[in-house]
Amino acid sequence: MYNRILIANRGEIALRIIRACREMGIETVAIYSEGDRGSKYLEFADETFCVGGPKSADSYLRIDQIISAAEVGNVEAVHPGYGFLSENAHFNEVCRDCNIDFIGPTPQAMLMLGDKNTARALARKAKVPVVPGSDGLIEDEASALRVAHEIGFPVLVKATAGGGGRGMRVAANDLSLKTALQQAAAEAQAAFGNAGVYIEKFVEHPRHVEVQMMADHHGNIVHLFERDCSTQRRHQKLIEESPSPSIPKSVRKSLCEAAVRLIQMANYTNAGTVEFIVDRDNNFYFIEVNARIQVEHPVTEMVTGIDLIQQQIRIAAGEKLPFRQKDIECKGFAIECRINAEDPTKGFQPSPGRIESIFVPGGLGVRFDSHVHAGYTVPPHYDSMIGKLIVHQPTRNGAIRCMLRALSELKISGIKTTADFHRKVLSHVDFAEGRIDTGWVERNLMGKN
Amino acid sequence: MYNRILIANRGEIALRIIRACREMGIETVAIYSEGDRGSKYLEFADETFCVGGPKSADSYLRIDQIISAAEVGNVEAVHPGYGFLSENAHFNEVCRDCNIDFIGPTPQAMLMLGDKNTARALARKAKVPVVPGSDGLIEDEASALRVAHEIGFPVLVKATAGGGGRGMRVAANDLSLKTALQQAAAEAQAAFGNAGVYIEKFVEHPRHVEVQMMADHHGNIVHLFERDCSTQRRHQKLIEESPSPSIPKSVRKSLCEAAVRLIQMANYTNAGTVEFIVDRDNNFYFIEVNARIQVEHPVTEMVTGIDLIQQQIRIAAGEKLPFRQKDIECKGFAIECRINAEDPTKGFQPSPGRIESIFVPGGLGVRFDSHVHAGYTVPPHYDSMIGKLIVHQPTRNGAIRCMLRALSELKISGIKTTADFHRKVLSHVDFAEGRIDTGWVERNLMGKN
Amino acid sequence: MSNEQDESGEVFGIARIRKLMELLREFDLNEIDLQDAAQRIRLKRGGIPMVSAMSATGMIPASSAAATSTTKSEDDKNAVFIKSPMVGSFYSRPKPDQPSFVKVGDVVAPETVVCIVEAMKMFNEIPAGISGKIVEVYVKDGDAVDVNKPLFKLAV
Amino acid sequence: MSNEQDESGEVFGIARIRKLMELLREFDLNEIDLQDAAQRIRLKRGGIPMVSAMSATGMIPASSAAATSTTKSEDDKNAVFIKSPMVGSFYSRPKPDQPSFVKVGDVVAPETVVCIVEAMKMFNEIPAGISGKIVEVYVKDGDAVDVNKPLFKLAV
Repeated sequence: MYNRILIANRGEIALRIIRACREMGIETVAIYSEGDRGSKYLEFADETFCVGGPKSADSYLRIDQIISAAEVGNVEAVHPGYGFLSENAHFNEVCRDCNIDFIGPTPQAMLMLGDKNTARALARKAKVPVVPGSDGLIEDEASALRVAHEIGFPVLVKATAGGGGRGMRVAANDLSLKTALQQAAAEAQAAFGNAGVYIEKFVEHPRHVEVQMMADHHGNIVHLFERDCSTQRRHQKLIEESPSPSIPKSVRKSLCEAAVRLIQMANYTNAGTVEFIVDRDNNFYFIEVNARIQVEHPVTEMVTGIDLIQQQIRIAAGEKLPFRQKDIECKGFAIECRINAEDPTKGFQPSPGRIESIFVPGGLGVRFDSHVHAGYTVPPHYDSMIGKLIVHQPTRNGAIRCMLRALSELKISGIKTTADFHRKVLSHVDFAEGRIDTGWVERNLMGKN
Repeated sequence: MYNRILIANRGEIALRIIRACREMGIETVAIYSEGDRGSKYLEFADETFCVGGPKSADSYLRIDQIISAAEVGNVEAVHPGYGFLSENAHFNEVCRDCNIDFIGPTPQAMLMLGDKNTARALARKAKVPVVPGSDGLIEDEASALRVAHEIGFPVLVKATAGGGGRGMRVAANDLSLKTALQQAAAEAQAAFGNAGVYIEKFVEHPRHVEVQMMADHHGNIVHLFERDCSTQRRHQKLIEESPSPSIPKSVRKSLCEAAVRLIQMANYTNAGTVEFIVDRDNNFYFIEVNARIQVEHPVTEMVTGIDLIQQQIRIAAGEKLPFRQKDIECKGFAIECRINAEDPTKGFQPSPGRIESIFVPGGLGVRFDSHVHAGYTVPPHYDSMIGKLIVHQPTRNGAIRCMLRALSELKISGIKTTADFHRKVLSHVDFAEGRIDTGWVERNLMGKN
Repeated sequence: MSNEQDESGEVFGIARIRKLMELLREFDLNEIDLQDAAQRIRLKRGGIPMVSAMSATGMIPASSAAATSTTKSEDDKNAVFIKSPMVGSFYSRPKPDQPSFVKVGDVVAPETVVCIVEAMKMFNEIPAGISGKIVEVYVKDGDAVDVNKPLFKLAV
Repeated sequence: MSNEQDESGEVFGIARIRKLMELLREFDLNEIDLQDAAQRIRLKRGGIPMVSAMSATGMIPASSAAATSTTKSEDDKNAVFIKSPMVGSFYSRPKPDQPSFVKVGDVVAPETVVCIVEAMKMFNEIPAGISGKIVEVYVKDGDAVDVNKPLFKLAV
């Protein structure tokens, strides 16, 4: 096992990793930008290095400074968290070149799954259903039209290197498809330096269901069941839960087994998530693999009782998974609400600033993972998420009521947060009955159709 | 089920009960003293009543004011929490006379078990082992000496109405017994208005193990396994855990079964705790029944997944227990540390005052039940406990490490707390190996023998 | 434990200044002025002493054992409140068909009964506890009141 | 590491002034007036502007863009720091058997190399970035340094 790990991230996930390490007896080296200097969670690390200015590009994305910190800090491994460099295969490779373990998949697996088109091909090979589509990059308008006519409108034009909704367009007919192709390619070129796009059948009112995977370096692969992340606003997840409230048992089983086949086919190791969309008839289609730990991993931890961060570290250090598939139980119901420093009454605009006061909810089955406290200033430079409120209860209805209770206790003054917005969602009959799809928030709570 | 409940308590347990009620959809009426006016947790109640001045005798012990609040507040039941009026059979009776349910046992069961001597007789009837002793109140010195010679020195002189170590004396020979009898009787008369004392064999280096009981009004009785509360300072519990790290499986089984027999014999209903001491040979002896919810109930909640406060309310409202003994599992290991506003470097003297800043620990398996926050002023009028830090992990070693991690995160400035003291205990090899008895803290950490 | 203690040796140290302010308040001072060569700390408080703001009007001190009436400085300096000494239901009149004990504009003496608070089926007559003129009534018949709840505002 | 420590070096740090204002409000004071030689913080409430922080000496602003050397007011007004621009290991000399680039008392020009920071097997020569006289060295050979870590104190 490692003696010392560097955490190449900030905020709540940096704190989450520090916590896992401390419980394992592993020393931690934290990095920080000038924008995070003085943050209290840094006191929980054994050593800290300032790696540059407040902007991510000047600090949390500076591979050179981070590697220097890893070397000077004398660590044996780097945990990248999520975001920033977590899915950067180059960083992954540089770590390994410097003889520092990267806690995550191999650069090869990362590259293979990072390209959506390759991942899609792999899925087909593993007999994992994919959304009908172009089976490769679109070379010209004519072939795009031909594919669209084959699979039927509406279709989705997507960037092969894309993510977070960028380089993505819906087309309902020949004309809009032509425009969409141009726009998506231009946007993808600008955002990712890769103009490659492909076409998929547009699934209406899809639910987002993903499977948490864990694979060691000894050929053992397990799934830790699914998470339903259908409550989204503009492709940003707001609420995640496990198990999914809306898929039948048999579908759940097929879904999890499909995810295992894909991960096996990719020779993937460490933690990863296989994302699917599920249509109204409970057909599921593979979307992509997230080759990292995810924001919403705690809901899986709550229902399985397994510490995913500790497992990531153990796997990277070469240990065998300490459980087999049949040992993993999904017990009770867990829900997570992302608490963002945003003002829902003003189009969710970021609301950085000083937290004057905060009351942290407690009680049975309540977990608040956050690095903030009264007196903490939310910097304007990063993601607006300031914490994750997670509940775990024996019944889903109990979990919803517990979350509503906990949200009402989470009183934060000084900045605006999404806490009250979550209460609206959780109080809605559609949420209670598991009728949320990825467009539900926009249709029902944003005054749009 | 009730629509509205009054909470006849303050601080963390008042908040705990508010939380349970909110999750059950029950409205709450909170009472407060002038010393607690403006406390944030009161905002979570639906209605609040000031019942008097800061001193407990002027407010939280004012049965008249509390009953008035219950009537004006239009509640159907009162939850007494722990301490204050929770084991006051008169208050219990007044509630019922006013047609308000008292969430706890009947006044009869409370009275019967509240008198240690009666409880002891009942235990013997239920074939629950008791510490060898006088089997009744001591009438004169001569009979005390006779009993002492029968059971052998050292012996313990205890007040029949006592609690918390008051009216209690150890005697090692005839001479010290005579003195002890006088002192204990005088102290008991002063403290409880009842000079009755009895004699017991003094068990050296005992462990304190108690069994959580739950009984409904339909004859169903279950135990929720044991808690080990051996880490004490001057008979005050500091750390509690479940399961006990030091008793063999067979002893655990006998212990729990004995507790069930006693509760059944007493016709006891609602939540209660049967306390035992366990000697070095794992013989256990009944000590007393706590006829209320206890401070340390969360450790049982963590290992069983059962919300004890919600269950108390359901039982009082006439519901049947929703589980049978065989349905109750004890999963993993839970530990609780009581966080007191005390200065361990100054003989644990109370340290009331304003909390300037606080960092609340989070993460997997961590629960912090507390009503305090940055800016909260700990009043000097009440118990010094400001919160309970609870962890739950798959292994005991994991729980200890998790607690050490969480304690180190719990940074409170403005007042002194026992957090660092707990770290000393938890880091000790004796704690790791389950070798703590009720005198261990004094012998090992207080510079005394 | 805290950083503030460490910096307390310094003129601009927050911990020291807080301590001084606490002393200022504890001893009810108006000003602290400390000088040592180039160093100076000066703290000032309002022209009028803080707690004695209302004592000029000869009001009953807030520490009187009975909660019946205590004082409070609000918008005007001469206002006093008659507060409820107990939890219960407020009634302005002895019986539903009878007039109110008092109304706005009435002058009351300390022993004047101003209302009833019903608690546990008992009707408790509440005396004013102080002399003055009723200028406002805060509660209606049947309202729930608790300890120290302001019932009437008096001009004294 | 905490905000308080960061502020403690600087008299006019915003965090400190905020603390003072909070104290002013908490203790309901009218004025705080702190002086230490040429430095003064004076906060007033009611009618008069609240903050009037002033400095008799013309100080160099702390917000200079380059990280290599920024200024900081500590005990003396003319101190400037040469800070590390990167994470790495500090070396005071080109090779172990050679003398230090600079030592206390040396006068440096902006382009004077003052040390090496080794990062990823690369030896990066660090220029002073400013003219002045070295009055203190904060790090030893082999010490880990990070971005903006003060390496040298200069009198300018």
